[in-house]
Amino acid sequence: MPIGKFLERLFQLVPVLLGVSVIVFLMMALTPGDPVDIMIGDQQISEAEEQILRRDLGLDQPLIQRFATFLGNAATGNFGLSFYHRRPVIDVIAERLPATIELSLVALLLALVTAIPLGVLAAVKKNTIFDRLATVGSLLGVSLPGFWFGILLLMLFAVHLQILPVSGRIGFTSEVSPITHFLLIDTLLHGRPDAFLDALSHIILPALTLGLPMTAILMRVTRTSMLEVMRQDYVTFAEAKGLSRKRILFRHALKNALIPTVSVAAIETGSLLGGNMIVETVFGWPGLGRLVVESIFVRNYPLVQAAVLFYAVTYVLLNFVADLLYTLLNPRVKL
Amino acid sequence: MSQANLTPLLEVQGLRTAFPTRNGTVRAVDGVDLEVRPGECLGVVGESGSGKSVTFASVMGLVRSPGFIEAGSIRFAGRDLTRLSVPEMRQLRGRDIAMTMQDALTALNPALTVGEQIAEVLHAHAPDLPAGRFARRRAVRDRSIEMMRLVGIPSPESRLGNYPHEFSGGMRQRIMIAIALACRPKLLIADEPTTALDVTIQAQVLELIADIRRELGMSVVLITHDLGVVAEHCDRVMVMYAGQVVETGPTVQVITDPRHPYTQGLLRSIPRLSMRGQRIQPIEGQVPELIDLPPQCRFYSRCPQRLDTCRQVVAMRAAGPARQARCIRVGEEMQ
Amino acid sequence: MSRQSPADPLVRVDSLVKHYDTRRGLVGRLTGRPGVLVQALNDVSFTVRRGETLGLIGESGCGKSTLGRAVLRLHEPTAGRVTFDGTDVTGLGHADLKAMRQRMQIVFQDPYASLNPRRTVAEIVGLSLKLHGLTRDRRELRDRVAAIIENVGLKTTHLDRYPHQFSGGQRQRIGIARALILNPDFIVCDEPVSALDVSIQAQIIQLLADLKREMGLTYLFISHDISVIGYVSDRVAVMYLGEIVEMGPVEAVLERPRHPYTQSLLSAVPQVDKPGPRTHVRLKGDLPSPLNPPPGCKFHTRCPLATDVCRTAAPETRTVGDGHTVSCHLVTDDVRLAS
Amino acid sequence: SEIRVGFTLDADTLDPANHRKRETETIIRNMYDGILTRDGDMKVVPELAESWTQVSPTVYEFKLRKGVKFHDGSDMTAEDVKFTLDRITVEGAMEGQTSPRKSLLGPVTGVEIVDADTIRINLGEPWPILPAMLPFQEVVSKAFVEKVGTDGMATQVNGTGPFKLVDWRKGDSIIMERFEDYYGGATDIPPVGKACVDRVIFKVIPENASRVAALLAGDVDIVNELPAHSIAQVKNNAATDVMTVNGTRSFFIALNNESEIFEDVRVRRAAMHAIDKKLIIDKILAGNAAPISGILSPDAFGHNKDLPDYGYDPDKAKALLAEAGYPNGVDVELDTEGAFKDIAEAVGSLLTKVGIRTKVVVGEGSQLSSKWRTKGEPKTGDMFFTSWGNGSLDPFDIFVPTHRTADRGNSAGYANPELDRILDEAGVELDQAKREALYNQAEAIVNADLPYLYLWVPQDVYGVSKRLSGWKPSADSRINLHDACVN
Amino acid sequence: MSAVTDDALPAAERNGQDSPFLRNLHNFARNRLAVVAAVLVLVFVVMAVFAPLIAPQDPNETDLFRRLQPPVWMEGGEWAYPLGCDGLGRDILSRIIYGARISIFIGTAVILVATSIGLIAGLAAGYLRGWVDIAISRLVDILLGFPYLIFAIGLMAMMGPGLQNIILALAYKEWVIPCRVVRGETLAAREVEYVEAARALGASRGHIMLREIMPNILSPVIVVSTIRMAHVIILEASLSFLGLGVQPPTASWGSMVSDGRAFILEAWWVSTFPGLAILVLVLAINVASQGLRDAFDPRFHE
Ligand SMILES: Nc1ncnc2c1ncn2[C@@H]1O[C@H](COP(=O)(O)OP(=O)(O)OP(=O)(O)O)[C@@H](O)[C@H]1O
Ligand SMILES: Nc1ncnc2c1ncn2[C@@H]1O[C@H](COP(=O)(O)OP(=O)(O)OP(=O)(O)O)[C@@H](O)[C@H]1O
Ligand SMILES: [Mg+2]
Ligand SMILES: [Mg+2]
Ligand code: NI
Repeated sequence: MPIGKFLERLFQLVPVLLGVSVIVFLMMALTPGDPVDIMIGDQQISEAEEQILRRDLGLDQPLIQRFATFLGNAATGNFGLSFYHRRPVIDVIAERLPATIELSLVALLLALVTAIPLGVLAAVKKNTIFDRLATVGSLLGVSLPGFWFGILLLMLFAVHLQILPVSGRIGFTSEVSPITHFLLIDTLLHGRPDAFLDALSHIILPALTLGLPMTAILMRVTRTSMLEVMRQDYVTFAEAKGLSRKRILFRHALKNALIPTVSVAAIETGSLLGGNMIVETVFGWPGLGRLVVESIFVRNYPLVQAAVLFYAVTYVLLNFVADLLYTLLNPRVKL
Repeated sequence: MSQANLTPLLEVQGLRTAFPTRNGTVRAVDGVDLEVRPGECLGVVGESGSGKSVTFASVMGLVRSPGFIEAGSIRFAGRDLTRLSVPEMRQLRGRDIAMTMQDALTALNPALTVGEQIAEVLHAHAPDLPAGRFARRRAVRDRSIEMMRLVGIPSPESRLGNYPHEFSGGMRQRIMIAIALACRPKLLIADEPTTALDVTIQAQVLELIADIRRELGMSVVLITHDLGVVAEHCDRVMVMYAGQVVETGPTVQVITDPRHPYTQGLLRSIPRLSMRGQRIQPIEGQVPELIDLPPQCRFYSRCPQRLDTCRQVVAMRAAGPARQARCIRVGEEMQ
Repeated sequence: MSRQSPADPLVRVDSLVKHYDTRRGLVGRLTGRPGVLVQALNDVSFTVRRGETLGLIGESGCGKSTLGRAVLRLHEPTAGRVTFDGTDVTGLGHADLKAMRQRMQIVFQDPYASLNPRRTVAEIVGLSLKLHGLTRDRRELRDRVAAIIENVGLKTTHLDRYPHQFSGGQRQRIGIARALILNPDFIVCDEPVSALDVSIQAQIIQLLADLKREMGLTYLFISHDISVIGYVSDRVAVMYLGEIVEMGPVEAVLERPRHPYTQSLLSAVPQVDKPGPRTHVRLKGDLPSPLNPPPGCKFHTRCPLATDVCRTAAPETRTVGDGHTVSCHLVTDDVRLAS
Repeated sequence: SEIRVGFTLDADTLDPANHRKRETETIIRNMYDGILTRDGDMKVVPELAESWTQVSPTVYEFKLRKGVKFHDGSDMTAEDVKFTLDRITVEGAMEGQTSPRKSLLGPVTGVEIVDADTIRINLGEPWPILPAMLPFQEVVSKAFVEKVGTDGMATQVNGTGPFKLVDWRKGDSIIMERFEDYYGGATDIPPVGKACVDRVIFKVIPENASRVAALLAGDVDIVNELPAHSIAQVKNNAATDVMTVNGTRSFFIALNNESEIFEDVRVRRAAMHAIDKKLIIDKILAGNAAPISGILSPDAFGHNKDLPDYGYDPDKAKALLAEAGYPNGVDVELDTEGAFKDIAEAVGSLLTKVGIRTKVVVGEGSQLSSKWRTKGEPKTGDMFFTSWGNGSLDPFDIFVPTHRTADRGNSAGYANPELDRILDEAGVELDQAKREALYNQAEAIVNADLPYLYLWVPQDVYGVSKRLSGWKPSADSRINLHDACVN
Repeated sequence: MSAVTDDALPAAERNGQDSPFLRNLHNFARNRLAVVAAVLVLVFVVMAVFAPLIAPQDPNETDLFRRLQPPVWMEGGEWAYPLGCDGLGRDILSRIIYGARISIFIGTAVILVATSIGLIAGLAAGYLRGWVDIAISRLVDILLGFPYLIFAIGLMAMMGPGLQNIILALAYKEWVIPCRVVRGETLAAREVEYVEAARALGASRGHIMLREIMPNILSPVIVVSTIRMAHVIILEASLSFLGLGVQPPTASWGSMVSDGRAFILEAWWVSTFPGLAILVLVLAINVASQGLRDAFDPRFHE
């Protein structure tokens, strides 16, 4: 059955990707700013040389034709050459995307593993100091921007305590040959626990920073739904069965309470993916986000277009995973 | 079943349970005395909100906060349940006293398989299970299957892995009964086991409870508001109104010769085929809100036979051997 | 169907079919995966005469509510025809349907869910007058609402309160008032008392009976409580899995049931007046799923008397008495099951 | 031993002929050497060449050093040098594509191999700044390019520089190690020999605060673009210090000379008198900038030392404004990029004080550039806070684009035929003294005409670890780690 | 038997004959925490309105000699500039006070616009189902999968700066969040019997969506929207950086926070105080709106 649902997802991907392509293409095309001019920067150049450059970048054709070429090529997985890297965009993105996805996933995971227990605790200790503090704390996570927390964490753990590295994805001595391109996994596959710990120590701060607003929101959602679930008859019935408190809270209540948490998390992964530029910048994380922002500013059209498509695909796929998770938690939902 | 003067299995005296609310304290149970003898089936009838569920929730120690037991003693097999510690109470629940909830549709956890929901109560109380982990699992599984078979679920082996929503209402009710009976309790409190069910299914379920009671020799409290059900299945009946017991006695006697005006009204307001064309005589008015009730007969405002003397606290009065009713007229007649 | 009454039937339902298409999503629709149609109603026909109450009983999920809603076109029927006072309701356009709705109303089962919690009683009851533009004047509106509210046994002081401030019985009265204010001819009562207390239930039944008498209403009265049906109805239809298996005057059906299902249903009703254990016609198992109904006679999976023919052929509807029809292979002569 | 550099940007590519970014070049330049290079005083000196001579106005001859090896062990030949230059200057030389660096060698028409150690570069027209531009190009191995192709060049390195590529972790870091067979580097820049450290790592840390944090944490030894407000903190830290070098980027405010308000030179002068350059340099740039009165940096060739300075004089500004017909002041907008918002606001508030009521409008870089750099098309704004880099420190690539009528960088819309003539003349004048005089004259003209408000040339500020020795920043913003050591 | 039915009502309802609004207000007043929060929100609004009277300094007066002056309790601080000064020596407190104008306005306006659009779209998708649902849901997917900054730059290019455009640019993507919430709630609500009852009475689809369903699904929307408000105030800053946001020297909390980014190592106060202002405002709105919701929801009256 999941096959059918999977096909359906793929089906849905088509209009989404088409929509995203059109929007991103038009946006880039209609935004003032000339890629050639930006590339030349503060230099002298003759008209002829400028024309050569323009032709090499494929910018001498009319807009419609460029769009048609873009769509046609994109359908075959060819997104052209990056203006700056002078390599296929797809290669450039492939080098960066795993870092971004890894960071987003770890952030998601961190957000989930902190938000859920805190949410449960806040619900169990409803209206106590702890609950109130958790509420304020969660709003703090939303009100203060990522760089604020990021740099704060950086100063604390990297500069003062010197227990975590300042930036990057992994130390210089911990290099492993890529298998999945997710370093946390690759290091383990290579049987290098030291390298794994190194990669972990690099990802922890950026992931915390990135996940913070999400932690805040998820915590509130978990708290609310936990309160809701604790009122349900089946929780009372579990009490009547003489089960332990732990089992009632975590097996009976939490599993149901997580359902809204998962759907909110699915929505929020979009902003997680698209919102990690600042965190990537602060922590020198070699992800796609930073690259894309830089590329927008220099009007590196092919890269931006392709990257946005990749974001959309990743987002839809992550949502698909969330759906799967959803069915695990909620057997009433059939895939 | 004989009316032999065995020591009661459950004896409740002067039970008062209250819920503080913004508008005042709701006295949901206000001075209830009752006893359940070994092997007996006690029917509890009364209108919605009359305190049936809260009474037995108090017995189980499951009054939802902010509710609390104000006064009274609850003796079960010689022990005062109000004095038991929380872990002791947990031990007792599900093992000695089991309960089925009013609504089978919401009382089973939608996110867990029925197999797990049956097994966990066995694990929690571990009545004579083998010690080894594996052996224990097996034993629990066998026992779960046995319980499902006992309550008449076809091919139980294959259905252990199903979720509640995959069962019909009647089957869910039966599963709940299977859970309740898993540890062979001495007392089963069945809170409206059939309200959510169709007549034909209702008959099946009630029959099942009766069979098992006979088989295991356990006592049953059957909470309902359907006098027909009580008439068919219970040895004794207890009629509740507005947090108080208004009449108790052997079923046949109470139904053929009700002494309290509420019981009389109740019997009169049941539509009967034989009464077609005649007016039914409903009890006018509504059940009073259980806040700040004046010290008078609770049925006063709706009673067709009320007297000025009813405006006082009315106590239970003997209305014959093994019968009591809370109405001043009862005393008069006796005299 | 013989015309016994001088007038034509007020409501006439012909071969009504309702399937819920639960096939989800695009791929499902494209591939047309079979087997996910809920066959809630299968070829149901009956008439309701003016001033009559037709009772409808049957187990949960057998399609009673679907029938009630399909008659009002709250759910679009898949096939078949509903005629109301000579007009084909199934073919009506938006505007005509709206006009028709003034004459056909519904009272719901759940008095808690059927009232918008954010509206006052006056708003809830007066809504339809506003919607149909029957009155522009606020005073008049309020007066009419007040009148109807008193009619159902509430008081004008209740007008500005919210539903949660009422008890279940009172709420059901509000629901009835809402249905009555348009002065309908026909009301579908979809289990109007199932959610109510025993003592309150009697009040509402009595109220509905009184209103019927005073206003000459026609009811389609749905319930699974046979005593209630027996009390309020003139005729009774018994449904099983989307089909009417037995129909006829209430005395005939309830006192001399011919279909094995009706018989078992009746014997399952606990009787206050005969305390003590009784024997029932015990049915095995549960209602089969309407997703995938059994072939032949739909009742054969649970019928204690089922024969081979029941498993293969759908029974025809036979007339067994004055206006009393049954769909069962076994009812050729006056077979009566022992109770 | 190992040096780590906390660097703002990653390299776009490692192909020396296929990029247009200074940061990319800074990284590449540690693995590739050029024909010429610059010493600490920005003087152009031979690197892979031994010497060069100007044969005629359009022909330069270079004697190449012998015994230079590429990282793969092969010898560098004249063939390689010619290949390198052809690859850049010939249209379509890179597998059909043209090098984006072609314009940097504008009039080069061809390269001849005279003998095994000598090449000649031919120019289409006299171009005296060829030597100043050659340090920007690095020599590649012909055989290697033919082997790996343009694609391969983007990620692989086979240069003649002091360091070999070990690994490029894109977006994260570039790791290099010492090239043991290094020929020693430019003889004019001692010490000559192999690099001092075993390894060099460029670590990409774009965020200023994080770069500073990395320095403070001892994670890196050098950081570039140290923000002015962090200077004190880095200085106060026991293990770190600050190093500065005069930069090559001139900051100025373009006044729309076509607009009604700034058409009048008195208004332009009033604005100049209103700006307290010293205050802003002291407070916001922490003193790390040199004020300018013309477009050129004090270090640049042709800089006119005798230019009159428009001192900070608000009263005079008001008077000039009134004289120009604005006794009640005027309302103007000042466009700026987000990065310079605070300085623009500071300038804006100074202007406002004398009656040029300035509203700062922040825009995105490329859009502002299309708004202002109209190449002679009509302009719409009032003022534009901007800058122009002058890596060669030759007026040729800053003066002409910003001041010649309708040129690329002429965001002021300034048009002065007299100046155009002088600039054209200077562009082909081979006599350096005459050239200098011409540019001095040009500076005097623009100082008087004031199409722009000339502000300052900020210093490049680096934070360095105290364990570092033998390294000092360079005005062309290269980070040359050949001579750097750590203890 | 008139007294009989009244007996059945909760005591508190019996005397509640005054207007529903006053009753609701009275209810609200009983929720002390919510009242405190509401007062706080009011304080912020008053602060915004009377900023010129309250602010101790001119918010736009630059004084480079006070550049990055620390708050009063730190060495080098002074009472005239209690929260210190920013990179141009402007008083942070005064700028926070003035910034309330823009930030509260933008936050509220964006949330209002986005919530309105999201409500309507979500109601339409959830109630009408079919192709409307498909179209809206896909659009939502597109926007959710589209990195915001790229979107913002595109919008900036098309519309140019201006307060109105900021609000539009922010609302453009913001509406999908309430839309999703509303759609989910509507899917559940459309099956509720009172909705069916309205249909039976002949109510139009518009009436059912707007008058029957909408009021009952507002509370989760309010919770989400108040939290999103913090996001919006912060996001405004990223637009400022691109030139689409509020233009200098006008203070807005978002741009103050983002300006402070450069100095965060040396002068934490520059971005922290405006951040705290956002926090307090959002917290107060959150608590107050929940209180209001409870008070005005007839079901919570007991
Ligand atoms: N958590 C609570 N807070 C306040 N009042 C409560 C609470 N739980 C129960 N009550 C009140 O206690 C009274 C008795 O409730 P109870 O559930 O025992 O009734 P019941 O007889 O079981 O009714 P039903 O037939 O509807 O199950 C009711 O008036 C109810 O309003
Ligand atoms: N909207 C719907 N979509 C899909 N299936 C539906 C829908 N509504 C009803 N059904 C199915 O149609 C069948 C008949 O339902 P209906 O509500 O008419 O039964 P009912 O006789 O009224 O039951 P009850 O006594 O429980 O009210 C059931 O199997 C039900 O699951
Ligand atoms: Mg109950
Ligand atoms: Mg129904
Ligand atoms: Ni029985």
